[in-house]
Formats: sequence, structure tokens, C-alpha cells
Amino acid sequence: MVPLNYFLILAAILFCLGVIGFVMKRNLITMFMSIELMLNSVNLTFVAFSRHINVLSGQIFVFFVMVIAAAEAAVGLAIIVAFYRNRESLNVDEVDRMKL
Amino acid sequence: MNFLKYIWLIPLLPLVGCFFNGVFGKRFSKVTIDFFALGSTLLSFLCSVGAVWQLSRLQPEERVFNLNLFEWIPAGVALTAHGFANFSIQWGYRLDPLSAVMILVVTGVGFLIHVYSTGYMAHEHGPHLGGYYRFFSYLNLFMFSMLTLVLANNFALMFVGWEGVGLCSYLLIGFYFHKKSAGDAGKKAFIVNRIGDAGFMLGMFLIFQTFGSLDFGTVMARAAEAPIEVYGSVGVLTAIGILLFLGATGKSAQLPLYTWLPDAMEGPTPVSALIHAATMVTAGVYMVSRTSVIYTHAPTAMMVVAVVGGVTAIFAASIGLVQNDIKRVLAYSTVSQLGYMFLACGVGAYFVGIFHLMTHAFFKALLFLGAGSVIHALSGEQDLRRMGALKNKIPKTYVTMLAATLAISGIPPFAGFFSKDEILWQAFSSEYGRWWLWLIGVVAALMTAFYMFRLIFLTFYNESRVDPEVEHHIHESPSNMIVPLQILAVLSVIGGFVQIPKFLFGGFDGFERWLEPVFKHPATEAGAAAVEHASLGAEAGLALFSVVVALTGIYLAYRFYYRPSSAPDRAMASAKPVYTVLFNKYYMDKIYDALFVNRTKDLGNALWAFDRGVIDGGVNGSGWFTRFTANVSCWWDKWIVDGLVNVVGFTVKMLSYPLRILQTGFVQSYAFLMVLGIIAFIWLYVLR
Amino acid sequence: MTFDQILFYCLAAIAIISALMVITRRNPVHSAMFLITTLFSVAGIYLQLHAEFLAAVQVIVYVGGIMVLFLFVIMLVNLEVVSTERRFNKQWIIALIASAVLLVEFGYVIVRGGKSSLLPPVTGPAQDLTRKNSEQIGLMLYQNYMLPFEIASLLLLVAIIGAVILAKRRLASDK
Amino acid sequence: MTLPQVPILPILPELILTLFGIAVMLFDPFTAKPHKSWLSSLAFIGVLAALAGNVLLLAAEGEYYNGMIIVDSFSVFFNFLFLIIAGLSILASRQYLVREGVNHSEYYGLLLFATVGMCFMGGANELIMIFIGLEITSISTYVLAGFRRTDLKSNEAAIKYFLLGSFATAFLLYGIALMYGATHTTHLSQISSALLTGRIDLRLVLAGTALMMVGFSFKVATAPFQIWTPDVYEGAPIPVTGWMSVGPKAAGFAAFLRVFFVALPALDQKWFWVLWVSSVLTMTIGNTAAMLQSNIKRMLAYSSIAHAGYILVAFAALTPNGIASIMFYLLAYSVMNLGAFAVISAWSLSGERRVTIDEFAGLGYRQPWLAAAFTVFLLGLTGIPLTAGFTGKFFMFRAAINSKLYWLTIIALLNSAASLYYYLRPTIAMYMREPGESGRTSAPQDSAPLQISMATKVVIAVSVLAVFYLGLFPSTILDFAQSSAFLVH
Repeated sequence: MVPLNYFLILAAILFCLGVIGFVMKRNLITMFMSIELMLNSVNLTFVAFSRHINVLSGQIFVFFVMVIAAAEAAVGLAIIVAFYRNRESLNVDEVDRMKL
Repeated sequence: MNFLKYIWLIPLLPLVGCFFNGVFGKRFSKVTIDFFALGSTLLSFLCSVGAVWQLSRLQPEERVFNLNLFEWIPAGVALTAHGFANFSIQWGYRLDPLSAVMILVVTGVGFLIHVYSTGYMAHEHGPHLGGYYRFFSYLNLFMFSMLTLVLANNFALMFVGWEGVGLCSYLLIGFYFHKKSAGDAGKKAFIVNRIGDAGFMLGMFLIFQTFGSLDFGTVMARAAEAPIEVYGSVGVLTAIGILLFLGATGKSAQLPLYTWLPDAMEGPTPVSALIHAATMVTAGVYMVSRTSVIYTHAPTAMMVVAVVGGVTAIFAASIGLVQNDIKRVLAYSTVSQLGYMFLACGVGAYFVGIFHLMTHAFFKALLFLGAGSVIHALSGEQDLRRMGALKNKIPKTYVTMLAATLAISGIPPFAGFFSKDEILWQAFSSEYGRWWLWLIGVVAALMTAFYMFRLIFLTFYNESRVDPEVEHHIHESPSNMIVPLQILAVLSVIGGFVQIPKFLFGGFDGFERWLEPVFKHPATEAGAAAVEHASLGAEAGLALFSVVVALTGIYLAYRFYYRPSSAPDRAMASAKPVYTVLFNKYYMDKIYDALFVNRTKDLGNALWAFDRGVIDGGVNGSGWFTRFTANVSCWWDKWIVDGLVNVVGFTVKMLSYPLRILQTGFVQSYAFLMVLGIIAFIWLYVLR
Repeated sequence: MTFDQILFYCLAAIAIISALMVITRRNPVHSAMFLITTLFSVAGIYLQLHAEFLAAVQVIVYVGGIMVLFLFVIMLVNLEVVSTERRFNKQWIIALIASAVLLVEFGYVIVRGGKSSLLPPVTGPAQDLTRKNSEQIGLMLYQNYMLPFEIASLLLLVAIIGAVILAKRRLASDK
Repeated sequence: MTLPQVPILPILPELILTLFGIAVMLFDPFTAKPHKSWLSSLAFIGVLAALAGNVLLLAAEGEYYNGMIIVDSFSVFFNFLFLIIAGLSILASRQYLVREGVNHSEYYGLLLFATVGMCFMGGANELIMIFIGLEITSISTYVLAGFRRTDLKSNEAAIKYFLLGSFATAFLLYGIALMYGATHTTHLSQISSALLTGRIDLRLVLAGTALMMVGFSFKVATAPFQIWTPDVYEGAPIPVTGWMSVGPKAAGFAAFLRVFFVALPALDQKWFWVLWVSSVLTMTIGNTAAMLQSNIKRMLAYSSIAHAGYILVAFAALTPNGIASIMFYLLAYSVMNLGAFAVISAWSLSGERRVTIDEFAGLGYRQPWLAAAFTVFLLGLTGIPLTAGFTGKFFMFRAAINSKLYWLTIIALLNSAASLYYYLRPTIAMYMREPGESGRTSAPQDSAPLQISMATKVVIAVSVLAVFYLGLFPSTILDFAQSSAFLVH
């Protein structure tokens, strides 16, 4: 039996890797992938808790998170495509017309 | 007809006038605009007269009339120091002796100024100018706000008027919007006022918190039961008093928020007369008097009021000594006179503050309107250095302005004498009075007499320094401008007779008795008893002394500025300390002559000379003081006020650097900042 | 060490290493491939936690749907340009430190909070979640969670409209 | 196996909006190009129908769908608010969409769907519902922000909002996960009772609370998560900016209030201080940064940050009065801001030109009514008495004083006083400057007479009336807010 904390720590590590990727990567698509990584670790947390406390609703929540991840992916990638059509680039540093 | 039931008409009528002129004014002829503007104000004045007359027929204790029109802000219950209070604010008016005086002054003087404006602003009328209807629309809006302010029966509604007059003041100062300085001045006035308003708001919340109501009647009744706080300590009443007074300093141009008023002179002159002399700026005095119960229970707050008032009085007067713009002299004079009123309130003599408010409304409105008439005659010239010898060219203006000047200088029997003298007497003798407060008042009185007669001499006497171009256009103003001046002149002469000190013909205290129901409560009665035993002789002596002081000021102005042979040397103003040192030495010798060498001279002569010597010493001192205050004021204006407006700009500039670092436009810097925020949040929640 | 634990360690190691690769690879295609690996190993952990339904959905929706979409978009844009650009932005050092601090905070909360942070697990005969996982989830979705389930369709509708609007080709009639 | 009950009434407004949203898009292919703006009428009718449906809701108070949603006067009030916002936004967008050549049907469809999401946020009783509602709203908003997809700024706004929004959502979810683990539930009142048992160590719960607050703070744009706001508001199409600054923000506050007062009252001493700090930061940053701006959209973006800060002041009061005043203020702020954006939209030129403050010079002469209305909105935002802004602020600050938050109120009042500085700038430009003074030579067609559509005029007129109505007679609305606030608290 693996203790609950192991799963939680694993999820936290994955989550923070996602944060690191989001804050550091320059490519829009990899930034977006980092968000998917974060959502996944949230899901892992839910499932681990659900298993530990023996309440199923956590898994339902995960199901909805996946739905939302899919929706976000569709819209997000569309936005990125539109951006690419305008700029011919995927470099996030070029998203800086508006500042101050 | 029961006028009292119709007091809601008093503010409403000007609003109606404002509405018609504002919406349809573009298509109206001048006569129609005049009809709505003047008609509504006149009706409002007549309603006020009727209502006050009716009020005066009641027993003194019954002279409170509350009229709640509708429930404005209901907000259920709130926990206060008085338990759960039902927080409900009425849109309601209150007519009592205090608001009676105010509405008469506001509508009366307001109406005269409206009449005057029809002449003064006449050239604004025209299809392409269109300023005329706008002007009257704003002016009527102002009347509405001001009347709401003074008639309100609770703090929240008073605040509506309070902000409303600030807004109108902004609109009217910036009336000549094509002048950049006018726009800036309007903005400055509005912003400085807002600082004070924040204090008012806070005071208001604190009042609700403490007394569980915002209604004047309830609050005052509950405050009267509160124990009197110890002088020097800051209790909740003191805090309320000081916060409200902060609001008053903004509105009534006291230190440190006074600087917007001189700049406000960018507005048309009738506006300066109505808003920046007679009515709006006195709102602070009215408010302090209205909350007199709270102040009487908070001696520390009273001392703050008195000191700020006194210091402002002397400070502004000293700046007024050297101003060259005719309206600016009057503006500083207004600041100084308002300081007087606060001084009176601060020593517990609220009725005297209101008394001076009233007489000041007469003579200062007159001075501004007279100045307007002079400016009108000189085709817009405002610089004292380019005036002179106008006495015979615009004699009616001259006579009326002279009356007002004598009044403000405190020469009997003009109105200003009675009110100013009463203030000085109260500052000296009242329970809260101090000898040094009196001294400040006396010095300020000296300066007042000096700069006012300086203004008179420079404007009307000596040879003409007027631009030859302008010279042959000089004409007396039309009768619709002169008649208001004459009416105000009469009021400036007789306005003081409602309250005559005891030593003159046995005295008459009609004004005091009229206001007594408003200011009478256990705490003030104790104070009044203390004053009773002060001697009549001392009062007469002090009065005599203050008249002598005023005469001295006039004499000095005469010595400096009445020079038939040569124009006043402008360089003298800057070389004044040197000049006065010399001047002083010369007279000191004479005093020594009088007192020690030539003992044969009679006592009166000696005293006369002594007085002169002392006064000259004062002149020397005031020369230094003037330079000092002028420097301070200049510094203040440059660093703090343009600051206060520009401090914002400066802060903004300083803040723009970190902001530029934060708001980089890069998504990932934003994300990084968010991560920092998240770390901080978790830390605050979990680890702290 | 039980088999369970060994399995967990293996899956966790794969997940973490491939997650690291996701954020360190320069080429987004590589990142995507490693993300798929991570997702697979997480799906494995779901199985270990007896969440069979979610494991299946993870593979079908995430790997089969979302990641394919990612790859599709990556192919759509010009890879030549992209792969020559710098990997990280200028703030990467401080960003790394901040994220590490965040991880420490999470770790502190999880380790120090531990089991005392949770209400005790629910026990009872009806609470065997390991059996008939998919059936139980299905019942819950259509009974207790019917409303969110239905609204999720609206969410997807919004996403479809949005994606079409933003990504469709510019027509001649457009400005 | 039993199939669950499907009561229609509790979700009636949402259903109506969804149907009309779909209808608007279905009718699109059958509408000739010149008549496309007819679709906005359809959408508007949908909003009116939903408003009618919302009235029926009053009779159906209670929890529905296994406690997923709750119908109470709080949710009815917010539905009412969201629908008003949607209605005004639809009318205000009409002329703009024609001018900018933007697709109508999808725009209105998304606006209606987003409103559905907002309504679910207001009525949610479960974190899962709040989450889904939030996502519907957010995703619609991402798309709407990027609706002028060929425009670089609009595009950038969408990217920034989308990336940072998803980032914040991930944190919100993580918070919910931790909360779920600790309390076994995502149902708000069950969370509350689990916390009240006092049997658990609070660390996990607190971390969850912190992360959830991050998510909500992001949506309502309060410090330190306000940073995306100016860029996104500047780039989004004008009517969308107007809508975004009030709609999703109000929905965010609805959920924020509901979650924190219903589920987490046990921890209020913990989150109080975070709110306090956040409030001070938000107001000050918003107001000072607003003074620096030259673009009016950006200025109003910072102003909206500042207003969120004022709202947090009342939030930190932790009383029913505070909640009621927030509800009232959200309504007041919404009409003022929507009105202001309607004016900006009317004055701007195609391609979103003429949106700097200097370019408002001379509006006072050319369009006196428009300028007067704009002045009213700006004065309202400043909080001048007799306007809705004053009464709203009055209630909020009074609630704060009532909870003895003296320093916070002082800071708020000073901030509010300083805000005048930048709200006056457009006014001064409109009335006190000549049009040519900005130094830009305007093209001849720019000085052509302004055509303002009837719909825009209606929006502006209604907003002006509402500003004064709420300023003079706030009682009805406030009483309603007050009664519902007690329910939440």
C-alpha cells in the first residue's frame, strides 16, 4: 500500500514543474502544455484523495476537469493559431504591444 | 399660508431655473434666461423670508421645523455604540434659527449677485458664445446645492450639498475654459476640496458609529448627554470634531488647504463674490456651528479650530499685504476673515462666528462686486498697479466700496466693527479664549485695515496709472450692477446693528438671542456663566483699542500708498524691511523725545506717539513677517499645492517606474508576479 | 517493498522525468511526446488507485484527443523558425527559484498537515469504490451530477464556437 | 435505478438564454448581410425573456439538483444584474459590430452563453458548479476578447487573458482539490459544517483557501492578481471591454462571496487579513496607475481595478451589510461603467481609433449630450453625491466603519479622493480644450458628424437614469440586497 502523501507529493512536484514550464518557456505551445501538466497533477490529487477518503465525488470532479481541459485546449490552440497567422511566430515575448 | 411647509421649494426653485436654462437656454433670449434665473432665485428668497418670518413667530424653544420629504437611504440595521440602530437617512430639511440666517444670506445675497451678473456677464450673451445661459444655469445649480447644504437635516444630505457646491465651484471657476489657468484652478479647487471631503465622510461615519444616527436633532441630543472630554486628550468626539474640521478647512480655505481659493479668482467676478466670498466658503463655519454640541464636548478639537483659524487669519492677511491683483487681495482677505470666523467658533462663540459670517457676506460680496465693477470699467484690468484716480470717474462704485472697506476694517458704526469686535472680545474673555488668540486677532485686524486701504488708495486715489488705451473707455457700470452694490452697501452699514455690545447704548443682543436655541445646551450654559462676570469696562477698552488699531492700519496705508506727488514705488515693496527699519528709527527718536527729553508735551500726545512707535515696530515686524509668510506661501504653493495637485503627478511619476517594471507587457513576467502572489497568499494563510 | 510501491516509484519516476523533459526540450514536438508519456504514467497511477474509468478517459481524451490537437497545431506552424529560438526567457533563474519556493510550501502543507488535515475516511459496506468503478461513476454522473454534466455540454459548445471563430481562415468578405 | 427529477423552473433564465443563444446562431445563415443587426434584437429579446423568467424564480426558493444550485434572493439578485449587463451590452455592441465588420451571431451567442455561465456562478451551491460556470464565462470571454482576430491588440488580449486565466484556473482547481481532500466534499455548506467539527488540522484547508482565493482574485482582478487587466481591457473590442469590466467581475464576486461566506466562515479571521492587504494594494495600484494613462480604455481598466479594491473594503467588513453594499455597488458600478464604455464606443472611429483621452477634446461642443452623459458617468465613478457611485461607496465604507476598519476606510477615502484626478481628465479634455489641441491632425472624415445609433442612445439614456435613480432612491434595491445578504451570511 502506497501512502497518500506519496501521491500528493508527486502531484505537487508535477504541478510545480508545470508552473516552471509556464513561467520559463518561450514557446506559446509549450507554455500551454505546462498548463495541461498542472491540470493533470490536480487530477492526480483528486483521485488520490478520493481513493484515500473513500468518496467518489473526487473522481467526478476529475471527469469535469478533463472536459474543461479539452475545451480550453480547443480554444487556446485556436487563439494561438490566430496569433501565428498575425505574427508568423509562436514566441511569447512578442506578445508585448500593450504595457504599463 | 404656512410657509414652513413649503421650505422644500427654497432649494427646488433654483434647480428648476437651472434645468430650464441648462436644457433650453441655448434657444432662449437674454430676457427669458434672466427671467428663469432671477425669478427662481427671487421666489426662493421670498419663500425664505416667509418661512423665517413664520419661524420667528414661534416660541424660541419651538423654533425647529423638520420636514422629511422621503426616505433617501434606508439600509436596515447596523451595530453602533448605541446598540442596533436603524440606519435610515431622510431627504429632509430643517429650519431653525441657524439655517434661517443662512438661507436669508444665501438667497438674499445670491439674488443681488444674480442681478449684478445680468449686467456683468451681458457681453457673454450671443449665439456663438452661449456662455450666458450656461453661467446662469451653473449659478442656479450652485444655489440649489448651497441651500441643500444649509437646509439639510442630516449629515448625509448636507454632504450632498457639500459636494454639490464643490462641483459647481469647479464648473464656475473653469467657466472661462479657454484659459488654461482657469481649467487648472478649477481642477485644483475640486481636488483640494475632495481631500477635505474625505475627512467629512470619515467624520460622518464616525458620528453614525458613535451616535447611531446622522440626523442633526438626534445626534445633537445624544452628544449633549456625552461627557465632556478632557482638554488635551483625543476621544471619539475630538476625533469627529477634527475630521469634520478637516472637511471645513478644505471648503473654507483654511490652512493647510487654503491655496485653491486665490487661484479660484480665475472665475468670473460674480462667482468670486457669491461662491468664494459670501456663501460656499462659509459652509465650513456653518458646519462647525451646526455641530457646536460636539465641539463643546471636545475642547481639544475647539482649540484646533481656534488655532487654525487664528493662524490662518494672520497668515493670509499678511500675504494680502503685498498682492497686486485686486481680486487676489480680496481672496486672501476672505481666507483671513474666514479664519476669524473659525477663531470665534473655536473659542465657543458660535453665534459670533455666524454673525461675522453674515456681515462678511455683505461687505465681502460688495467688495468683490465693486472690484468687478472696477474691472468692468477698466475693460478687464485687474492689476492695482495700473489703476488709480478712479474716485471721480466711477463715484458710485467708489462710495460703495469705501463703505465695505470701512466695514471690513472694523470702523464703527459699520457692520464689520460689531462682528469683529465681538470676535476679539470673545477670544479674549470666553472660557476657551486665550490672550494670545486675541493678540493674533488684533494683528490680523491691523493688517486687514492696512491692505484694504492700500487697495482703496491704489485704486481710487493718486494719479491715474491706467493704460491710455483703456483710459477713455472708463465708464460707470450700468444700473443693474450698481443697484446691488448700493443695497449691499446699506447692509454693510446697518448689518451690524442686530448685535450691539453692552457698553454702547446699553447694548442689544437680538442676534445672540435669535441663535440661542441652536447653541444652548448644558455645556455652553456653564461657559456662558463664566463670561458673565467679565467687566464691561474691559470690553469697552478692548473695543476702543481695536478701533485704534484699525485706524493705525489705515493711517499706515495712507502713509505708504496715498502719495499725491508720486506713484507708489513698486521697488519699495521689496525694499520694505530696509525702509521700515529706517522709518522706525526715526520714530523711535521721536518717542524718546516725547517721553524723556521733551516732557512738556501732554500725555495724549505722548500716547499718540507711543502708539505710533509701537505700531511702527509692528510694521517693521510685519515687514519681516510678510516676507516670511509670502515666502512660506510661495514655498507652500510651489511645493505642496502645485504639489498636492502635482504631488499626485510626482507620485505618479515615481510610481511609473515600478509600474513599468511590473507592467512589462510580457505574459511570463505577469505569471511570475502571480506566482509570487500565490507564495505570499499561502504564506499568509498557512505559515503566518 | 511491495510490488505496489515499486510500481508507484517506477511510474512516478517516469512521470517526473518526462515532465522535466516537457519543459526542457527546445522542440515542441518532443515536448508533446514527453507530455504524452507523463499522461500515460499518470493513467497508470490512476489504475493503481483503482480509478479505472478515469485511466481510460485519460488515455482516450487526453492522449487521443487533446495531445493530437497539440501535435496538429504544432505541425501547422513553422517548426524551422520555432526550433532555433531560445528555450527560456530572461527571468528563468528567479522564476525557477520562485517555483521551488512554491514547491516547498506545498510540500510543507502536505507533509506537516498529513493525515491530521483530513477528516477520517468514510467506511461502510456501500463504500467500496474499487468495485464497478465505471458503473458507480456513471450512476453518479446521471443522478447527483446531472446538472453539471448537462452544462458541460454548453461549455463544449462555447469552446467549439470559439475555436471555429478564431481559427477559421480569413474570408474575402472579412475586413 | 431511478432517474432524477428535472425541475425546469430553477434554471429557467439559464435555459431561456441558452435557447436564444442557439437560436441567434441558427438564424444567422438565413439572415441577409445588411440585416444582421436584427440578430441583436433577437438576443435582446432573449435577455428580456430571461428577466421575466428570473422574476418567476423568486417563487421557487430552495436547493435543486442534489444541492448543485440554490435559488435564493442572492442568486436572483445576481441573475438580475447579469441580465441587465447582458442587455445593455448587446444594445451597446450593435453599432460597433456593424462598424467593425465583426460576426454578429457568434458574438451575441457567446455573450448569452457567458451570461448563462455567470448565472450558474451566482446560483451555485457546489464548487463544481462554480467551476463550470466560471469556465463557461471565461472561455467565452477569451474568445470575445480576441474577437477582432485580425487586429494584433485584440489578439494579444486574448492570448494574455487565456494563458493567465488558465494558469489561475489551475491554481483554483488545486485549491478545490485540497479542500475536497480535507473535508470530503465540494458542497459549500457541507464544507462549512466539516470545518466546524474542529476535528482537523487546518493546514490543508488553509492552503486550499489560499489557492481558491487566488483563483477568485484573478477573476475579479484584485492585487496581486490584477496584472493582466489593463492589457486585456485595452486590447479587447470596446463593448467587450465594457462588458468584461462588469459582468465576469460581478460573477466572480458573486462566487467569491458565496464561497467565502457560506463555506469558509469558520476561517474568516484568516482571510480577513489577506483581504485587507489585498484591498489596500488594489486600490492604490489601480488609482495611481490610472493617472498615468493616456488611453481611455486602459485608464478605465485601472479604474476598474481600483473599484474592485473598494469592494474588498466592504468584503473585509465581514457583515451582511457589507455583502449588501457590495451587491448594490456592483449594480451601480455596472451601469456607470457600461454607460461610459457606450460613450467611448460611440465616439471612437472604426478600427478603434480616437480612444486616447486627448482625443476627447471638443466632444463638449460637438456632442453636448454625449459629453454630458459621459461626465455623469465619470462623476458617478468618482463618487459625487446624488449619483449611484456615491450611495454605493457610502454604503460600503459605512459597512467597513461599522466593523471598525478605520484605517482601511481612511485609505479607501483618500484613494477615492485621489481618483478624481484622472476622472476629471476626460471631462477637461471634452469641455476645456479645442479639438485640434491634441496635436494630431485628424483626417477629414473624422470630423464628420457623429452618427449614434438608437440602441446606443438607449443604453446611454438608461444608464444615466439608473445612475441618478440609484443615487436618489437606492432603497428598493438596497432592501432587496440586504434581505439576501442575510441569507448568505
